Amino acid sequence: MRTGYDLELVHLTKRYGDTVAVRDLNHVFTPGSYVCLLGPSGCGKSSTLRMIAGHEDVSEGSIVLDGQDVSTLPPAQRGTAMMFQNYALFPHLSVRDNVAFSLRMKGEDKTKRHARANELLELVDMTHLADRLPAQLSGGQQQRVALARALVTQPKVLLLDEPLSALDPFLRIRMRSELKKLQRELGITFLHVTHGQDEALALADEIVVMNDAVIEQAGPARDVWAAPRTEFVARFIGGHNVIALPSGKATVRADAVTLSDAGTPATVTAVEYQGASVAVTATTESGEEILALIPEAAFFGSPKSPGDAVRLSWDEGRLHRLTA
Amino acid sequence: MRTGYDLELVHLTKRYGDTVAVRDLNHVFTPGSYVCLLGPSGCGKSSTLRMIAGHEDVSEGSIVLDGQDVSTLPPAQRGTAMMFQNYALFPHLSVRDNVAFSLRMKGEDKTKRHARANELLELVDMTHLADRLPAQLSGGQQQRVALARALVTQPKVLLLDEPLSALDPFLRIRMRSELKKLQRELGITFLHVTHGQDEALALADEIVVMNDAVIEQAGPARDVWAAPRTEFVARFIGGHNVIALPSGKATVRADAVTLSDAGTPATVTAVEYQGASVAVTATTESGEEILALIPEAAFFGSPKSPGDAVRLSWDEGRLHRLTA
Amino acid sequence: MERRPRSFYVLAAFFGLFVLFLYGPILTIGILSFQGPQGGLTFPMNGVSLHWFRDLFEQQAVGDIWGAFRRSLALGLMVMVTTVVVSVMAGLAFRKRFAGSALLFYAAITSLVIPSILISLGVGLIFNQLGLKIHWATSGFGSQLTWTLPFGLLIMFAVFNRFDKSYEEAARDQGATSWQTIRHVVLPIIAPSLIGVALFGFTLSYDEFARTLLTAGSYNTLPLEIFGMTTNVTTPVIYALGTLTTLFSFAIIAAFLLGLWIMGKRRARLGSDAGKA
Amino acid sequence: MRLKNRHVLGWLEAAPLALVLLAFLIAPIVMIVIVSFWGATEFSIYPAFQFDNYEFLFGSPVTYRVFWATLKYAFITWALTLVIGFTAAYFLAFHVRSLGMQVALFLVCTIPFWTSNIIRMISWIPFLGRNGIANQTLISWGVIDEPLEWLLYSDFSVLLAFVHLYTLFMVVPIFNTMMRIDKALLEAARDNGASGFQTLVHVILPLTKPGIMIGTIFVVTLVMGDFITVRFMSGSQSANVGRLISNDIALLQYPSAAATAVVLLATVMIVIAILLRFVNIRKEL
Amino acid sequence: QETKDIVLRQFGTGVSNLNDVANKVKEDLGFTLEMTALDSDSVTQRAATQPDSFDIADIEYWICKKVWPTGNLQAMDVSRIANYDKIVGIFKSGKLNEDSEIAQGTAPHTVGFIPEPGATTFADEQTNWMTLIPTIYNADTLGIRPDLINRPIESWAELLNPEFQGKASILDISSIGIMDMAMVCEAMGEIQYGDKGNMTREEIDATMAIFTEAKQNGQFRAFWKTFDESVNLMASGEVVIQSMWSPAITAVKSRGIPCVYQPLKEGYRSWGGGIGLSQSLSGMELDAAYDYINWYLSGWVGGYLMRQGYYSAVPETSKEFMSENEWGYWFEGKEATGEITSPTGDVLAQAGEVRDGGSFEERMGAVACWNAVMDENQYMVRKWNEFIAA
Ligand SMILES: Nc1ncnc2c1ncn2[C@@H]1O[C@H](COP(=O)(O)OP(=O)(O)OP(=O)(O)O)[C@@H](O)[C@H]1O
Ligand SMILES: Nc1ncnc2c1ncn2[C@@H]1O[C@H](COP(=O)(O)OP(=O)(O)OP(=O)(O)O)[C@@H](O)[C@H]1O
Ligand SMILES: [Mg+2]
Ligand SMILES: [Mg+2]
Repeated sequence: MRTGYDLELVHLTKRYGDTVAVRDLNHVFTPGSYVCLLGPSGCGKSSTLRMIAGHEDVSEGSIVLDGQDVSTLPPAQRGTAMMFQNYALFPHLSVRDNVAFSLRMKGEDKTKRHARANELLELVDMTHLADRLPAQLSGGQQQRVALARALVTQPKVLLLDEPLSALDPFLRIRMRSELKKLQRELGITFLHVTHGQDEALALADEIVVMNDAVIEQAGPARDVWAAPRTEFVARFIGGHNVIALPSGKATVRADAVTLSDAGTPATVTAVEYQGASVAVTATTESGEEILALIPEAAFFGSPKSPGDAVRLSWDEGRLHRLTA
Repeated sequence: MRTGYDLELVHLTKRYGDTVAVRDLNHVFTPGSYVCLLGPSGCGKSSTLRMIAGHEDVSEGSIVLDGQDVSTLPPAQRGTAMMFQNYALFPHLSVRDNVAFSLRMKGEDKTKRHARANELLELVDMTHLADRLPAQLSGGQQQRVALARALVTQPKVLLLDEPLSALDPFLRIRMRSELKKLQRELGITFLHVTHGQDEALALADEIVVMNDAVIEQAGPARDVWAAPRTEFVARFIGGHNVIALPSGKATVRADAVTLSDAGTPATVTAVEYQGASVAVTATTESGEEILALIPEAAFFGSPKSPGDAVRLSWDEGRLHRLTA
Repeated sequence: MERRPRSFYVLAAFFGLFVLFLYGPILTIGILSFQGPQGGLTFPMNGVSLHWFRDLFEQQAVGDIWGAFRRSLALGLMVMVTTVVVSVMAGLAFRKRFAGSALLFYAAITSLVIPSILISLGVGLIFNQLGLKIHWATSGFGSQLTWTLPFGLLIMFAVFNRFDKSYEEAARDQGATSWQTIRHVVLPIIAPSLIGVALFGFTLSYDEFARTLLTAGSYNTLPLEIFGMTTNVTTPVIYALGTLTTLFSFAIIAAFLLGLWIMGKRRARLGSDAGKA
Repeated sequence: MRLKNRHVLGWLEAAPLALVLLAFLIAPIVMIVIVSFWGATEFSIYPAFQFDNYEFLFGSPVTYRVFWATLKYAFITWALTLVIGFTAAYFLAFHVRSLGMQVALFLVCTIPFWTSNIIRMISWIPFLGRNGIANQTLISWGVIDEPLEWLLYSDFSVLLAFVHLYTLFMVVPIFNTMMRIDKALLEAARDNGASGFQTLVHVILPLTKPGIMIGTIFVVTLVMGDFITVRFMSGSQSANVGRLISNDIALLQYPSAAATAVVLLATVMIVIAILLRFVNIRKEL
Repeated sequence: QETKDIVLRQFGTGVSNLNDVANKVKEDLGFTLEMTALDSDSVTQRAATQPDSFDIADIEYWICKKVWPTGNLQAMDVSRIANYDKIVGIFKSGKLNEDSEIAQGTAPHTVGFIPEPGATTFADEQTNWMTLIPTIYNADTLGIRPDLINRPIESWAELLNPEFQGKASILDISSIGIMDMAMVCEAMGEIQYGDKGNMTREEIDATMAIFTEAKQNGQFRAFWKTFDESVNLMASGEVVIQSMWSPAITAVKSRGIPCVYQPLKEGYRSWGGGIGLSQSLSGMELDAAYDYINWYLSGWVGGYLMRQGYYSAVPETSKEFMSENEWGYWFEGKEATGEITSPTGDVLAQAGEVRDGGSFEERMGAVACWNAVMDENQYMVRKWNEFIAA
């Protein structure tokens, strides 16, 4: 297990003409951790990642990796490697040649580079398909090859832009556990862009939530979930209700809301079965939408349908005051 | 609210050359319900849907709608309407003209068809954008237009092929509740193809799980979840463990598995944080992978990391024997 | 097998007629190339023989078919290579949206739409006024390029519009220099389209008449030679040439398709269980 | 810094194209424009600045007649190639299923073009002539008693040759555009009750417009610039602008040819400029 | 530099740019002659605008009238031409015999000489400086398909006879076509020309008006521009009467299709070609060119061309390269005593046949006009364009 390297963004800004895609980011990523960059579409996640990778010029500020400002270096000299959304495997090269590509560019001879490529294919368990072309692989297999290719350069930081979005849900869940496992084995920083909060929660040691070109909140996954700092974060990561109290806004987790005899009166507007639990959405008299996550057994003990009147209650202690 | 119509598949088979894409399906869909057709990639979902819609010839068997065999009728005369995966909005026509397209084909005059189109745009809350071109709409807005266009023909059955897969997760969740609401209002059958089991569970009154060209199991969402009939179904809908017992295979729900002092010894291989709960995967000594869904609070009471030894236990009463 | 709609058969018949129409002259040429030794360029047939095919390989009374053919072939290949290289370079350049690209683009469009004879006339005049020597490999070559390059450029636009930029980024990420990226990634990926550009370039050049008319200099290209030959008695030997050309093209295309088929087979064998994760 | 780099690299890469166009397109055009003001004797041209060539050009009824004939040829050829090309492209794009087959069929269409156009034009005579295959066949079928004279050396034969030569230039861009139409749109149309014909008119045709425009640009300019086809196929009996120019060139009347050329170029450019208003070529490729 | 390394580039129409000649040159003289055949428009082009692209130009006399003033050609020193004295009078004085009448149009002798080297104007009479060395020439008339016409044709006027509506043709080379037209109009009695070879604008207008009307009435099947076209038109039966070149008629005949070179009472329209030297020739190349010219006139080429139906500028020398039968048939207009074959071996006539038009004297003695470049040439050309566009 290698040690992690420090990756730091300093006043990082990106402009496209008049649009500011990334505004003055300052952040130190925990070394050797799995970081998820989460946010809605267009919030600047890809731009940030691509600046770190060196595929996009930095408008202002700098990117510091392992103590060195890398923001003007070419991609290959930064110590980063990128895995692309559609994997961008070279379609004319075999799996092995794809993985060995960077070595070939460096002029290493064939036996050496094949040996190294085979090592990495071993790592991602793809040795048996080393002679295939990318088009002859399934999505999951392609992803592993892309990973091997990115890792062959022994990067300090691996950058992944929505690496799972091209997969079907079944495969997505399988691959994400493989990603996580690999990160833990390698001990390097993975910086993973996604707009799925479940994915972020499942994978991340550290979550960075972006919105509108800035970081809204960053921290360990559990902290962000437990204590969203802003209404946006609370809503975006899901499973939270934001309610207006006289003293300001607060959040309460959906699984902390119960349907009971006492409490705020509301009307059920939607019921979604989720297997182990049921998501009941209800609208209070003041027009607030509140989501309650009821364990399956409890729900079917007294089932509700849209239109039914219910009373919602929660433990005051589980209210979390929003700081911003 | 209209009454539902019966949709029935009788020995429905589809062959492409030598491949059998759909094999001898027999099923009566519950009228007026939201049906999800769930299954892994390539199992024949789209083929089934497209045969019902009339975009694919039936190789054998027939499709009966409202008592009439429609399998040789042209799409527009079947009483079905289809919403396409990427919506297939005509890019050269305005939103209103898209919706009014079928009326124009029938030769209705302009005022009439515009009036009717406006009605449907009202229904999907898109009246204010009626004059835009599809390219000027966001994904969610496009979806609503596609819905309006499909509904303008007053179909008895609405067919949807992965209608949500083009949307980002945030929007996906919003749009699925809208779909569900609309179905309830209209009271017609929605037949929705997906390969996301969460989507299917959330939406469906009835789930039809397909695998390898045949129906593995069909029934109310809750029944399928509670009692998967086959190992495939159990694994595919997720949240279930399949364990081999001396008497045969059985499933146990992941949320029924607890980490305790007694029970089957196992080693933790992965930990995924899911917000309200934590998914712990552990491998038993016999090599079986078991997933345990532990409430967040309980987990962080005594957190586990990959590599830790744990003991897994479950209530015998929650074991569900697989019938096939 | 799925049923075909009736429109398919109607359209297939139409397409068949269209192809037949395209081949009308070729069929006439084919038949008449078997004229007897006394036969002419028109019907009636004056016996049947292979005389003209034999004659094709001997010296003609007038002109030098094979010399012209060699020149046309050489010129075609020159134009082909230049077109491919220059179009690719320009295609790459246009992706950078450099200052002045719009101007160059309109120049290319102009080049495409300008009547051929104007190029011929203009180039002829310029060489004349500058006292330069007109030659098929200089002025003729340049004039043909004004016709093939815009086509090549348009094809390159089509290619690069569909080209996924992330391939290049991936290559850069892997430490490839700009040149290595082009050499090892871009070119191999767009290679099939380059074959198209090459084929287009060669065909346009090989059959070019108007642009070469006043710019070929002392020696004729094949179309000019054939035109020149019509100033004396032309024999069915030119038909024999046409027939051979057609047969030759068929052979090339058959070989090409066969190659594709074999490659497809090989791939299919290698990847027969693809898609199983 | 990077920005400048990009431009410099772009210029370097575009330089060969730019140079070729400068030397063999821009310079010749400039030359033609200049020479169009020059004077000519029976045997040579001399620098001058006079409007004689234009005066004569615009003063002659022939000019108008010939330009009109040229536009007429262009228009009719356009209409024919459009109908035929559209239908052929439609068949290739929507009825031929495998890409391999599409490529094969397309290649089959290109083979005739490897035989020199001059040879092909000569061969129309035995095909369409008084005693040609066409007439003989029709007579033997009893369709006609007398050979049809208008098959050859007529506007018919000129248009036939144009259609023969240029339809493919219409097929390619239309096919290209059609291939990019999402097949789901056609199913959506069918789902909405459109008949095959209605789908064609209301969905395919509007979506194919850019391809049609590009094909139109090709065909119109090719026909307007042609001179050899008209001469061969009309038996020298019809004229278009290209022939006027080539006649002038043959008689060493370069300034006069240049003036005609300038007017022709202007006409073509105007037509193209109008067409380009309807389509962004770069985006549509 | 050795003789065998010398390469001379000659261009001209396919009529006389024959590969056999180049082969024979290599054999007899040792240097290489490269032959390029072009269509007649390109020939003018090339001679006038691309002096570097050739060493020897094989052009017609009327083209010479246009090209000479460009200075692209250099005059030839008559004293270096061995057989100068034997060149027929047409090219020197304009008269075949002492008592011949000089025909109208651009007769070869009018553009055959210049006063001194470097001059761009022509001399009125013979000088020591020749522009072109005459090579071949002939008299043209109407060619007809006797099998499809079935009656005697005697006058140029028949070309516009409505009987042949849709089956007639003339040349689309203005300098030649206008002379055919003039012959027809004169024969019809519609126009009396002052000088057909140098028409006034009124005469041009009147001539064009008659032909334009005929064209619009569908008199013509097609116009032709190249030798080959005229052959194909005639051979395929598209046209039954057209102004035609003598060897083209021979070519039709050799395919077994009856075709007659029809002598007409108004006489012939004649043409002549010659070779000129590029201004840039000098030194050994120039010497080689003179060798070539002298060789050209020394008989082998003459015989070769005569056996195709053309006339040689120096018939006497050609005689040595022809059999008696051939000489009698081709030159003297006698009955063939045996098979007559072309230089390439095609049988052109059987024993007992007589050449249409008779002997050299009969043909060339009855020339009414030459292909011409007139003073009003530019006007004529414009009118010609109008005629084509009509
Ligand atoms: N090349 C570009 N030119 C101009 N604007 C751009 C460019 N790339 C991105 N933008 C803009 O910058 C903003 C941020 O884009 P970015 O791609 O970083 O978002 P994202 O968070 O990755 O979104 P998504 O989840 O949709 O991928 C957006 O408003 C986008 O429109
Ligand atoms: N047009 C076709 N020709 C040949 N085989 C086909 C065709 N369409 C589908 N198939 C095959 O039929 C089977 C079922 O395909 P279908 O599209 O119905 O699957 P699906 O369940 O919709 O999959 P996905 O989730 O990937 O959309 C697959 O094996 C597929 O390869
Ligand atoms: Mg992004
Ligand atoms: Mg599908």
